Amino acid sequence: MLLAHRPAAAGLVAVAIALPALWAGEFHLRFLAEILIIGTAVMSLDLLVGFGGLVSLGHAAPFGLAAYAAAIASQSLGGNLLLVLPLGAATGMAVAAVMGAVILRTSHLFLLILTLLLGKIAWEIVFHWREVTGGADGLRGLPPLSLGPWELSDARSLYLLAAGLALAATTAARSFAAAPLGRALIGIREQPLRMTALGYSIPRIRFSAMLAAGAIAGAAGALYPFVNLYVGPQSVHWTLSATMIVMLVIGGVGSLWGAFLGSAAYLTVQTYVSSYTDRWQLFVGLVFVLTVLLLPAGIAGGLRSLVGGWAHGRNGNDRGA
Amino acid sequence: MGYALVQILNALSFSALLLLTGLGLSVVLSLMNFINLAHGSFYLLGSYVAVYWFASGAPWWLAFPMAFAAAALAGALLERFPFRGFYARTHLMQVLLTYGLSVIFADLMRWGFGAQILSPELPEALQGVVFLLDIPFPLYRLFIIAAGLVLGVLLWLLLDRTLWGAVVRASVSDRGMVEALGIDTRRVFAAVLVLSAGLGGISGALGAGMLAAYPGLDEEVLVLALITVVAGGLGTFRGTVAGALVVGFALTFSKLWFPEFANAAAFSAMAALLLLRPNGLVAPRQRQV
Amino acid sequence: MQLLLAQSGNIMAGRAVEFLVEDDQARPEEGVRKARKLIGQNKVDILCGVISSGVALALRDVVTEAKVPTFLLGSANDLARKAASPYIVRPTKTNWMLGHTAARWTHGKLPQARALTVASDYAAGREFVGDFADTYRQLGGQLGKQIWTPLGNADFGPLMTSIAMERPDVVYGFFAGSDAVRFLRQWKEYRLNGRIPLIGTGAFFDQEDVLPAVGDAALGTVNTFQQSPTAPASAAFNQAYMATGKPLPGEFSTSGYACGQVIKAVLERMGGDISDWENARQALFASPVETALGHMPFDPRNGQAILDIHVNEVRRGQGGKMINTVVHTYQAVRDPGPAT
Amino acid sequence: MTAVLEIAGVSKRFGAFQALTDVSFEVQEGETLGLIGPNGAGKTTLFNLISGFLSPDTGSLRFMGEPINGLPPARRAARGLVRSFQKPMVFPALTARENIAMAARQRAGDGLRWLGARRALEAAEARANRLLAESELGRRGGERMADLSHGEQRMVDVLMSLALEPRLLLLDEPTAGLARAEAERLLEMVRRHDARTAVVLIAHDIEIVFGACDRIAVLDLGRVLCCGAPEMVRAHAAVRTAYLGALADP
Repeated sequence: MLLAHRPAAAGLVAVAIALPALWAGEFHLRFLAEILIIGTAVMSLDLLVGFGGLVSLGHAAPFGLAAYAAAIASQSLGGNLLLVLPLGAATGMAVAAVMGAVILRTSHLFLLILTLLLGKIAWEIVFHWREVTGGADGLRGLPPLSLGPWELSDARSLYLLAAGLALAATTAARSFAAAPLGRALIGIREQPLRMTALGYSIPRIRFSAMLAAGAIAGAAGALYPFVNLYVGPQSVHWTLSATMIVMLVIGGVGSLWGAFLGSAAYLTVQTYVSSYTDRWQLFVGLVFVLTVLLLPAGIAGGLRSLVGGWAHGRNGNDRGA
Repeated sequence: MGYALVQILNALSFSALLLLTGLGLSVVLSLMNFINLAHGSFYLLGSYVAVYWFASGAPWWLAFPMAFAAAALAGALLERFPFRGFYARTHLMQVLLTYGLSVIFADLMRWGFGAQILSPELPEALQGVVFLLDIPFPLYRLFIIAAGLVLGVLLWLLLDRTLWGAVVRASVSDRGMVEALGIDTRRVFAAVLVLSAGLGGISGALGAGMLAAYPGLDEEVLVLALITVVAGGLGTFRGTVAGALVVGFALTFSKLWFPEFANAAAFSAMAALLLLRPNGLVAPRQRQV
Repeated sequence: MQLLLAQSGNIMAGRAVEFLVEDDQARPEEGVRKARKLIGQNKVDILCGVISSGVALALRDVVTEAKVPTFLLGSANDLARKAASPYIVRPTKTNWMLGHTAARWTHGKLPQARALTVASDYAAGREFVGDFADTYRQLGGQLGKQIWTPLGNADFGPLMTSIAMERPDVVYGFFAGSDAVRFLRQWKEYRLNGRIPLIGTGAFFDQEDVLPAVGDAALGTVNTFQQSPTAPASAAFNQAYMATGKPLPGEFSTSGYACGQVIKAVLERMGGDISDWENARQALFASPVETALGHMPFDPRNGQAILDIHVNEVRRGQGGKMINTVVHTYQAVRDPGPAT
Repeated sequence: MTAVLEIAGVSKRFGAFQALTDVSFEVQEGETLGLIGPNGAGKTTLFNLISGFLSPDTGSLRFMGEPINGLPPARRAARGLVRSFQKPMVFPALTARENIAMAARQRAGDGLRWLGARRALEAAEARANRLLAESELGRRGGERMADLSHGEQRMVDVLMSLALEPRLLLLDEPTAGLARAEAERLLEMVRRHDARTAVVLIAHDIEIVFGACDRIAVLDLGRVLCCGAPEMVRAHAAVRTAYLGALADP
């Protein structure tokens, strides 16, 4: 839907994806793949935060648990993409369903803390279930991903796979946001009482949003272990959830594609600035605070107002909190 | 019997620490509707001040006012910029701003105080131990319980029983009216934030002997304090007391009963509590329509 | 490590050495990304470091696939067993070496003792305690309760009361970092120091990280460790390290230095060219290297160093400082290695 | 004529405050019932009980002949029991058309649709446009709610309720802050929209209520003082003293 109507944009995206695949080296391609995978998870969080106003501090749970599910399944069944990806999405959805059921009646700070607690519980389970998850050491020695006869273990195919996932997920998220369900989600953020009076069931809307976000995060999580052929408990830890929110805010809440900018900005700072100074966290903090102070709509919002008229006339609904 | 008693005292001492830290957070939340995730930084600052003060040889008890003053000063500066501009913003924006600041402070403190773990040399007076039915219990923990009790009561008296407290509460409910009476509400809010920061600092000074001081502790403490305040029901005094007791006892007894799954058990209990009481233990009455 | 380079003027075996530092933050995902950056972008010849076992294990496949010689300082037993790799050299201990020797020492000193164990509940703690318990049981020792605490435990008070109630004859423990400091301080607060002998893993009483922060709480405790500031091999390094304004060195600084010495040795033996790693490896394993951790031969099966393990007692040194003092040394302790 | 809403013996207490005491009346299909009373008489509380945002301590509520006690508000709205709020409650960041479409989609059962979104969206927009045209707001449909005047927001608010095709419409002061002419236009539009819809109207402007309503119920201190045709209420002695006072008689 995003691309079908905009041949120019489609061309641009295709070129943008193809360029690194042709030129970048092994490390950069893997790095880009990681940015895209994490960015996809952050984008799914944007559905909750930017559209539903549901600030979840436990989004690493569907992402990380899906990563574990995919890794564990691949150990015995091989890294078949057609198995791993649906399994990850299903795990993400299942985790999100549990979380969604728990947070149905809560909101605001309570929701934040409840999702934090759930995320911490998920981490405790992963950390302690050593026989299955490898505990603190994580799981390594995973088989490479494969699709039919092709093995997808080199950096280039991983990158293209991640790009494909990011594109598909963005398209899905956009169609979700534009559909009646997505609009209802905005509705319960803006005026929950009015939505109830209109006959909308707030729990059902929230639950559906959780499921959609969980499925996307899960699909992203399913690919994550195969970038490094490793998965560890850090991918479930609540600090990753917090980092996702930081990425989202830097990139731009409510824009969907800003999530990728945020994940790219954060990971680049983390990877490159930290080579030059120990104070890289100070740097991240400053960037983050300045974003909040000066660019409340994030990089995406900043770009959009720079380009001005270009974005005008677009669907006015995909605007953030 | 003695065993149970000492374990209850253990839980109480941890609860007292949670209470003091949580109160700082809940004061700004209930009175100013402001969420300050940089509160953990005030705590850690207080811890570092105490560590250095105890090592300096100056009268030890002055460490607590010093920690209060240091954190309060930091709070006063932050209040001027950028907190002041965010009182009327949404919770989400407050959370983002203050979380970002806490990341900055964490790294600044790592820079200033180093990455190593510091632990204060407690003054002689607090090093003793009392035997309760033949089981040792550190005097220092009794001191923490007492301090938590005294400071809690003082704070309650200040906010609930003094004119100043009345002004604060009135400023929240009807700012325009209070300003018409010639009171500068901005200064009232500034004072509340300074008080909250100072409380963070003093709880850090008290907690240093128990939790030590090192980079990353700010975040751990913040999460516990947040859970305390939220589990208690946002921002009522009684709620924070209840929250501190619940979290303190849950974390202590889960260690005894389910040692291998202590955290998971404690977190599940708290999540279950929030599930059953979505607005916390002591929920302020609110009208829906 | 940086100290060694400064001492040798950034030259090893006649070759200029460029030293690049990346922070893995003890997080495997980041460690792997950084390693890939060093390999792919900076084209390094050698990787070394990585204290966190989790990161080390995660790196294992990456460096093996990229065929980059790597010196890993993580200590998970698997690094010398299932995860051993021809491209990985391990100039440090495995957890087994310490747990095993601690059990031998304990049983030798207190043959009838009922030993209670307490440790952080994660991979390293499980290995230390597991290896201690296995050896201790084989020697005929009697094991009491096993207590596990979550990693990053805030309050050990309840635990201290439990231990006081159990009244074991000896406690074997493992904690690291903030957990170690809190445990030891509260150990003293609850008056267990002096009443119950405490024996543990070296990192629990690390000379640089832990002892300065706990005052005399650790006095009289015993630990088994490959590193000790009072070991003769460490003397020269101690001096050089303290000359830079640092305190007495602990494990991480000593291991880093020793790791550098091993790299230097292999470079010297190969005339500065290790592009043929297979030969370089053989040259390294052919004879022991003299390091700050002492005489260091390698086990050719898994690239694991065979180390002298010291039994340190924490004693009061000059100026009242607590110092890990060697009271016994188990010579040439060798990890069982990969199952064959 | 059939009764759309039957209220029997409903009471509600908030702590020590008795908000409603033994309230009973019926609303017939197609009828407009005015609900008046001084501030604090319990009018809005009664709306909250009928629409399910509060539940009564005692008494029963029947809608279209079926008991609705305990039914959550959203379910009542889905059955055609629709309310508005004292303040215009709209989605300020969305356009007027989208506000109404949000209601229309829910009515059409497409509210939570993801698949087949386009047809649902287009149908709802068409419905919204028809409603906007009825209200003479047709050209403002593309504006954000925040950019509309207070009167226009009121109008959109009511249109949202109408988009739900209510059997019973509870309007809580829909005319507050409107000029007399505007208010009359708004009520007239409601009446014109569907003659079968029953309307319960709370308004402070007594003239409007007496002009627009078939029957009037008077609440005072949580009790129904009287309920009947406007002339009867106007003549009712208790109402005069309690409420109308000087207004009724010059």
